[in-house]
Amino acid sequence: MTLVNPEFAEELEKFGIDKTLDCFNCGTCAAICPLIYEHFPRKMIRYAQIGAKDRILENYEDLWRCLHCGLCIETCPREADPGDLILGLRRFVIDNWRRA
Amino acid sequence: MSNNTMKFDTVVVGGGIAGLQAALDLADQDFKVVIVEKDASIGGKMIRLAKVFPTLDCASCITTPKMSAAAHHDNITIFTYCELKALENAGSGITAEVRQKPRFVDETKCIGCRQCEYNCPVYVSDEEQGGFNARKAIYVPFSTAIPQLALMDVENCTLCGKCAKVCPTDAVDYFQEPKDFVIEAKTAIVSTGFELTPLENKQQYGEGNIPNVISALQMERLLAPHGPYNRVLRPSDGMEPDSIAYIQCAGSRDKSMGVPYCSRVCCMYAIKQAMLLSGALPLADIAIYYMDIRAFGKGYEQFYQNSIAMGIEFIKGKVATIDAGENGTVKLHYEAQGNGGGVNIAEHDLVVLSLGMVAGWNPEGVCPVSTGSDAFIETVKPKIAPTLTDMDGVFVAGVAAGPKDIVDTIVEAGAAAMEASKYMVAMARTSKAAA
Amino acid sequence: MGQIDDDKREGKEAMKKLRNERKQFIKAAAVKMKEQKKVIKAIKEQIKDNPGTVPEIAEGTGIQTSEVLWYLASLKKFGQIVEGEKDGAYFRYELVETEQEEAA
Amino acid sequence: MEDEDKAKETTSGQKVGVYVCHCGGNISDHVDVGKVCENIKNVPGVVSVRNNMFMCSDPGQEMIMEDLKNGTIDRVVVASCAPSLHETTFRNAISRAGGNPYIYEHANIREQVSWVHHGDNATEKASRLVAAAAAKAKGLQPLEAFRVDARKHATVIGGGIAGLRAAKDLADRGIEVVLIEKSPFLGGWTAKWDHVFPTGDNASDLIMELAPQVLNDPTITVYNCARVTSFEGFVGNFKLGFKTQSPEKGEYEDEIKKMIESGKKPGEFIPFVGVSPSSGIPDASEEHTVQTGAIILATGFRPYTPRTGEFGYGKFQEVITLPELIRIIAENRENEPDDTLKVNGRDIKSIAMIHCVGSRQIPGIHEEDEDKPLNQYCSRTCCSAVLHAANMIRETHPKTHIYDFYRDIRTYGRGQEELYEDASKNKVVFFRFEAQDSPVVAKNSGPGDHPLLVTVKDTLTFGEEIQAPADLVVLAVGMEPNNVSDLVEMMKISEGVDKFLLEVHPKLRPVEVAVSGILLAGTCQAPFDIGEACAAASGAAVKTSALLGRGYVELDPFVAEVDLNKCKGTGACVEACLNKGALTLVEMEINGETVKRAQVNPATCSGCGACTAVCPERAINVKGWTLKQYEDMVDMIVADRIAA
Amino acid sequence: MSAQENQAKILVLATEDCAYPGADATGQAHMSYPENTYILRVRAPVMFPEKFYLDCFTKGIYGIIIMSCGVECPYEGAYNALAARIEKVYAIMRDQGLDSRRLRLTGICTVCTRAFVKEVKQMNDLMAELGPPGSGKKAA
Amino acid sequence: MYNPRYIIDVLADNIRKTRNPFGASNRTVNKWWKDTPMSTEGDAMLFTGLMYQLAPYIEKTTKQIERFEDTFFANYVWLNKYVPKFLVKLAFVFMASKKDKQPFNDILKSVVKILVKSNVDFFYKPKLDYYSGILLYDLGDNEGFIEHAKFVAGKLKEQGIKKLITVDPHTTYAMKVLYPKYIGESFEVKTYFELINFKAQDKGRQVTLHDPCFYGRYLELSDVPRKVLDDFGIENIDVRNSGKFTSCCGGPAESVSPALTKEILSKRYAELKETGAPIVAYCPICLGNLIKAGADVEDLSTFIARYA
Repeated sequence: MTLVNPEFAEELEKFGIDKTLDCFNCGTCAAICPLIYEHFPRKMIRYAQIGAKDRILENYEDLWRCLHCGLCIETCPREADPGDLILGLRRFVIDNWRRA
Repeated sequence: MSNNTMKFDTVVVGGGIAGLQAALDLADQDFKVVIVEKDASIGGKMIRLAKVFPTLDCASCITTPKMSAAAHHDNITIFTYCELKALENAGSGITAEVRQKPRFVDETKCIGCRQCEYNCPVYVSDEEQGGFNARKAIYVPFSTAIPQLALMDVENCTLCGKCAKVCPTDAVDYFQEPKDFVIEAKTAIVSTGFELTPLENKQQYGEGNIPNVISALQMERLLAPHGPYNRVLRPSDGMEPDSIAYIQCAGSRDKSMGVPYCSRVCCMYAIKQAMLLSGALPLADIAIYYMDIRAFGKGYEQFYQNSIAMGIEFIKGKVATIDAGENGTVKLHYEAQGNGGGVNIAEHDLVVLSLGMVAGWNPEGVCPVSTGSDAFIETVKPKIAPTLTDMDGVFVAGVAAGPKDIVDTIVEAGAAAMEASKYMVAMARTSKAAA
Repeated sequence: MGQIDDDKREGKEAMKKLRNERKQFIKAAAVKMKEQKKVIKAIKEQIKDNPGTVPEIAEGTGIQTSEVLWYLASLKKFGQIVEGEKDGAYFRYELVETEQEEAA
Repeated sequence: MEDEDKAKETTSGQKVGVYVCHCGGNISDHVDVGKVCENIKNVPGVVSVRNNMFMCSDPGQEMIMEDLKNGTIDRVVVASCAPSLHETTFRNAISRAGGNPYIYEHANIREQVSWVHHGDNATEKASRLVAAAAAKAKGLQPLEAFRVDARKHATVIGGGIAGLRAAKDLADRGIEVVLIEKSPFLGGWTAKWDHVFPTGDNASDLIMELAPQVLNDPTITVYNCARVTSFEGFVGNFKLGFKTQSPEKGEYEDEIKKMIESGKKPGEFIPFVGVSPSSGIPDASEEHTVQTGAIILATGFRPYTPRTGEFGYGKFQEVITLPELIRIIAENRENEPDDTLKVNGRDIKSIAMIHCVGSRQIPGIHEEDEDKPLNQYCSRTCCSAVLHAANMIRETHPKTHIYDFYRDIRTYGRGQEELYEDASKNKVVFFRFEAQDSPVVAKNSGPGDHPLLVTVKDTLTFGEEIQAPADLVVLAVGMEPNNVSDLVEMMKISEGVDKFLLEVHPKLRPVEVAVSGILLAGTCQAPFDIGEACAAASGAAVKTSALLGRGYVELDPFVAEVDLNKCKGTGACVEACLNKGALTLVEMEINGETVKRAQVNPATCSGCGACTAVCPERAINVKGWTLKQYEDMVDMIVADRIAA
Repeated sequence: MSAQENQAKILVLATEDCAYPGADATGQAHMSYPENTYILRVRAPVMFPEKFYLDCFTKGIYGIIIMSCGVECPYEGAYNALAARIEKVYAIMRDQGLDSRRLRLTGICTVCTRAFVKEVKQMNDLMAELGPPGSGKKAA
Repeated sequence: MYNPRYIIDVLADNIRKTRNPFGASNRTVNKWWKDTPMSTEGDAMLFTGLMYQLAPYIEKTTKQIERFEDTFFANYVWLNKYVPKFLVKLAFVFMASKKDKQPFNDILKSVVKILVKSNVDFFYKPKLDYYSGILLYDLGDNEGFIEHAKFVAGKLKEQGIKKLITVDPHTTYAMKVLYPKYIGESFEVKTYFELINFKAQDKGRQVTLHDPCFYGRYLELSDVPRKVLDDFGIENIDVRNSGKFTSCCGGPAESVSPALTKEILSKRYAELKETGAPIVAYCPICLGNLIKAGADVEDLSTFIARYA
C-alpha cells in the first residue's frame, strides 16, 4: 500500500527535473534499456510520479546501474527524458544522504 | 483565358470516400461538381481495404456503389490521374490548374479488357497489393477501379509493342502528352486524405527491412478477397502464420517519430483485422500490443469487448524494438505491464505495424490554405462549422482535416457539402442583389 | 498507298525518337525482364512434374523464398499457376497445364 | 391465368431489338457472336438482331437510336459486359432517341460468360442468356420515375447545438424550418458547459454564434416548451402535431430561476441555462400542426446519473459528477480565483477524477439494474472533457492536485492528445485500473484532513495498491440518449441495443433512418463532441436539402403495382409487406360494388417484392421485375429450341 | 463438360446489390466455373413464391442457388422473410421427393469471388451425383 | 554491484583534492605531450580533458575491483575507514605502466598530427588541461561537479581561453553542454574531427564505426567522421544500431559494476563483429572496452592520422 505524494514531483524540480509526470508509462524505456533489468527505468520514474520517495531511497542502487547512454531519451515517444530523470533522482538521493 | 477552361460549381480535390460523398451530396442538390483525383482510379484508401469496422461488411461493397454513383451522376465529372498545380481564390472564385498525366492509353478507346496486361512481358511489384505480387508495365489498377482503363508505367516499359498489337481497340498511345487545363468553380472541397506514417521514421521498427514485418494496409490486402495470395501467408516464405502480433501506435503518439497525435483508427482496424484473422486462421494466436485502446465510436467498445471474448490477446506495453529472429520469425522487445511482468521478448511469425496517418497533401506552393502543426488542413471553426478553412470558398472533408474513421469521414463530407452549398447560395444572393 | 507508307515511316521515326528518349528506362526494364524470365523458367521447371512448396522451390532453384513467393503469387494472378494442397504450414503450387482452364 | 398475362402484354408492343457486342474480341474470342445472333432470331418478339465490335461506342449506340427512331423496335436488349458498366449508357442512348429508358434489358455475356467459360458451351450459354433477356424485355413497360411533391419545409426536433446547426443550414438553403424544443431554452447541453475541449472556446460564444442566427432568421420558427404529439405521412409530406405549454411545476425550475436572477432578456445567453427565445415561456398550452417535408431528430443526450453508492456517489457529498465540477470551475473564476479551488468555501487541495462512470460497463463485472441495461459503449467525450477540466484547474489553481483514474485514455481527436500531454505537464498524476478492479472511494480515516480516500490497484505501478487522499471525487459520467420512446413509437424508427437511435447503415447512410425523410443529427444517435454533433447536423441538413431542394421527391419506379383486375382484397400482401404503410387495403367502388383492394403507396414502397410472393391471385408485382418475366426467363433457359 | 452434362442447369438468383456484382468480380478475375449456371439478377429474392422454385424443378432446372446479400440486405426484414419461405419450400420438396439440397440459400458479397466459385462448383458436383430432378423420387 | 554511495564519495574526494578522479596528480597522468612539439600560443587550445590519459588507469582499476564484485567484500572494498590509503590514492595502487599508457598517448599524438596537417591554429598548455569533472555529473554529484567545473572554467578564463579543441565525447559534452548549463561558462568547442581538412584516397578499405553514446545521441556528431571516411574513399559499414541509435559499450557502469559492463559490452561487440570489418572507435572508454573484448579496433585519430 502506497500513499500518493503529489508534491514530490515539485520537489524534484530542485534537482533539474521538470518532466517527472510527462511519462505516460508506455514501457519503451524499460524495454530498450541495455540493462534489461525488470522494469528499469520506468519503475523508478513511476515511483517518482506517485511520490513514493521511500521506494526510491530503498532501491537507490538501481539508479546507479544506468549507463546514461541516452537510448531511452532518444526513443521516448513522449520526449519525457527518462534517462535525465534517473540522473535527477541520483542527485536527489545524494542530496538526501548529504543532508542526513 | 484559354479554351482549356472548364466551369463547375465545385471542384473536389481527391476522389476518396470523403470526396465522393461530398461530390454526391452536392450533385444531388443540382450543383455541378468536378472531382480531381491523383490516382488512376477513384476510391481512395477505402477501396483498398478488406472489411470495415464495426459492422465487418466488405469495404468494396460500400465503396463501389458510391464510386459508380459518382461516375454515373449527371452532375459529376471525374478526372483521374491528375496533378493539382494550383488552387487559388483571387476573389472572383476558385481557379484550379490541373495537369492530367499521360496514361499512354487513349481513354476514349480503352475498354478495360486487360489484353494488354495479360500480354505485357514485364512484371512490376503491385503496390495496390502491398507489393506482394506483380502487375505488368501496362495494367488496369485493380478489378474494381473506376474508370476501368489501362495505364502504362513508362519506367518499366521496354516499348516492345506487344500491348499495342493485342489491343482490340487500338487504344495504346506511346506518344501521349500530359494535358493541362483550368477549372473555374465557385467553391472547392479539399478531401486529400492521408498517407501512412513512413516506416523510415522509426529505426527501432526496422524501417521496413525486417522480413515478415508488414503494414496494416498490407494486411488489408492479405485479408481481402482479391488479395495477392488469396489467403494470409507470411511474405518471407509463404508459411501460414501461427502467431501474429499487432504493434499499436507504430506511427502515432510517438514524438520520436515526429507524430505526436493519435491516428484515431489504428486500434479499431487492428482489432478488426485480428477478428478477421481469427476467422481465416482459427488456430493462430493473435496478440495486440497497445498503450490505450481507443474504441470510442458507435459500437466500437462492444466490438473490442467481443474481440477479447474471441480470445485475442491484448498486451499493455509499447513495443520498443523489433528484430529479425530465426527462420523468419520476428522478435519484439517490450515491457509487459501486466501482473508479474517485466522486460520481455516475444516471438511471432508475422508482425503487423499499426501505422498511423500523416497528411496526404502538402498545399505549400499550390494553395494558400493553412495547415496545422500536424500538417493537416487547419479548420477555423472546429466546433460549430468543422469543415471551414481559412480560405474563402474552400472547405475540407475527411482525413485531410485530421485522422478520422470512415463513418466520421462520410458524415463530415456531408457537412462540407452543406457548407459549400450554403456558400454558393449566399453568393448567388449577393450577386443578384448587386444586379 | 504512298500515304500509308509515309505514315508508317513517320511512325517509325517517331518511335525511334521515343526509344532514344526513354533509353535509360528501356535498358533497365529489359534487364529486369530478362532476369524475370530466367527466374520464372526456373520456378516452372522446378514444379513441372511435382508441385512444390515455397521452401522446396527455393531450395531447388537457389532463389530466395520471398522472391519465389512473389513470383508464384504473380504467376497465379495471371493464370499460370494454381495453389494446390496444403503440406504442413505451406501450400503446394502447381503449373496450369495449358492456357485452357480446368473446365475443359 | 398465364394466358391472360400474355394477352395483356401483346397489346403493348413487343418489337424487341437485340444488339450483341464483340467487345473487340473479349466476347467474340470465346463466344461465337454470329451464332448467338442466329439463335436469337427465333425468339418470339425479336424483330431485329444486330452486332457491333463495340456497342458502347458511338456507332454502336447510334444503331440502337436509329432503330428506335424509325420504329423498327420498341424494346431493347444489349448483350455485352456487366450491367454495372453500361446499363446507364444504353438507357441514356434510348432517352436521347426519345424512348423510355425502362424499355431496356441488359444481358451480361462478358463477365458472366466469355471471361469464365470457353468453347461451344459458352456460345450456348450466351444465347440462352440473351434469349432470356429478350423474354424479359418483352414484358417491360415504359416507366416513369415516381415523383411526389415535397414541401420545402423541414422540422428539427431539439434545440441543442445540433438542432441549431441543422436549422440554420436548412434555412440558408432556402428551406423553411420549424424548430421544436422541449425545454424553455435553446442551447442544450452545450449551454451547460464552460470552456470546451480541445479549443478552449467559450461554450456561450458557440451558442451565441448560432442561436441569434436561428432566432433572427425569418424562415425559422422556434417553438420552445414544445412536445410532439402526433405524426403521420411520408417523405415530403409529413404532418406533425405538437403542443406548447408552460413547464410543469418543478420542471426547469432551477433554470427559470437562474434566468430571472440573471435579468437576461430573451435572446441573451444565460450561463449554464441557455438562450430563451423571444416568445419567452408560454403561459397556456396550445396545439400546433405543421406540414413538413422532412424531420431531423436532434433530441440529444443526458449525462448518466450514477447509482447511489457508485464510487460513493450520493453517499459522500464530496463525490460529484463532471458537469457539476465544470460549474464549480466557472464559479471559482467568477469569484476571486485562488491558488486553491474552492467548493462552498472549502479548500480543495486534491481531486480524484474517475473515468468511465456509466460507460464501458461490462456484464458480469458491473452491477446490472433490472430496469436498465448496462451502458456497454464508450461515451467518447469524457476522457478529453476530464483532462480539459483538469488542465483548467491546474493552470488556475496550482495548489489543487489532481489524480486521474482511467482505464484507457481516449483522446483520439485532433488537439486531444495534446490535452493529455498538457495534463501530464500540469502534473496530473494518472492511475490505470482494470474494469474488474475499479477504484474504491471511502471515508479517509488516515492522515491529512482530506475527507475521502481513493484506493486503486494501479497497473502502472505493477499492480500495487495505491491510496490517494481526496477532497473531491469527480465522476466522469457518460452519455445516455434522451428518452424519446414516444417519437420512436410514433415514427416507427429503430433504437440500437445501446438505446441510441439507429441509422440505416453507419457508412452508406449514416444520418438516415429506415423511414425515408427522417434524419438524425447529433447525440441522439451516438455520443459525439460538439464539433462532431455539428458535422452530423450539417450532414443531416445536406441530405434534407437534396431531398427537398427540387420541390419533389423522385422515387425509383420499381415499386409494387396492383392489378385491380385480379386483386380480390385478400390482404396477404399487406400482411407480408416489410415497409409497414406501403401497402394498405382501401375501399373502392368496382362495377358499382364497394370492395376492399390493395393499394400501394409508391412513396414508401421499397420495391422488394415481398408482396409478390404471397398474392394468391398473382395480382401484385414490382414494376419492371415481374414474376411473369422471371418465369419467361427460366423458360428460355430450359427451352429446347435455343440449344443449337 | 459434355453437352449432356450441360443439361444439368443450375439457376442462380443473384441480388443486384451483392451477389450479381460478386459474379461480375469473378469474371473480372477470369476464374472459371461450370457453364451450366444461369445467373438472373434480382432485386430481392423474397419476391418468389414457393411455387416458382417448384416450377423451376418441374421445368427441368436441376438446382437453384439463391445468392442474397444475407443480413446486409438493403431491404430490412427481407432476408428473414426469405429464409422462412425457403424453409417452407424445403418442406414441400421433401414431400415431393425432391432432394432439398437442390435449393440453396447463401450470402455472397460483391467481392466474394472464391465463395461464388465454391458454391457453384459444389452445386454442380451435387447435381452430377443427384441427376435430373424427379428422376429418382428418392429423398436423400 | 558496488554501493554507489562510497564510490561517489571517493571520486568526489579525489577530484576535490587532486582535480583528478583517480587521486593522481595531473602531472603524473598527463605526460604524452613531452616529446610532441606544440605551440603554446594560438587560436584554440587543445583540451584533452585527460580522458585518454586516464583510460589505462580505469582499465587497471576495473580489473582489480572486478575480482571483488558480488563477493562478501564488495561493499567493503571502498570503505574508507578500512583501507584508506588504497582508496584515496587509487592511482598509486593501480599504477598504470608506461606500456599501458603508450597506445593512449599515441592517440593524442595522432590528434596533433591531424590538426597540424589540417592547418589548425592551435596550442597546448598541459597545466591548463584539466579533467572536466563529467564523472561526477554522471554519478549524480552535481554539487561536486559544479564546484570542479567552476575551478576548471576559472583557470581557462583566467588565461583568456575561448576556443577549445576536444578529443573525446565526454569532455566535449561537458564543455559544450554542461558548463554553460550549470555554471554559465561558454566556450567555443570543436572536436578534432570536425576540423579535419586534408584529402586522401583509400579505395576499397572498409571499417565499421562504433559511435559513442555522447557523440551519436547527445551531441549528434556521428555524421562528421562518416563524411571524413567517405571523403577518403573508405567504406563505412554501419550496423543497425549506430549514429543516433548506437548501442552503449557498457563503459559507464564500470565504476559500479564491471560485470554489467562486460555483459553489455559482449552484446555490442557481437553486433559490431557481424560486418567483418575492423572497428573504429572514437571514445577512450569505448576503445578500452572493445580492446578488452578482444576486438580488432583502432581509435579514429590513429586511423585518420595514417593519412595525415
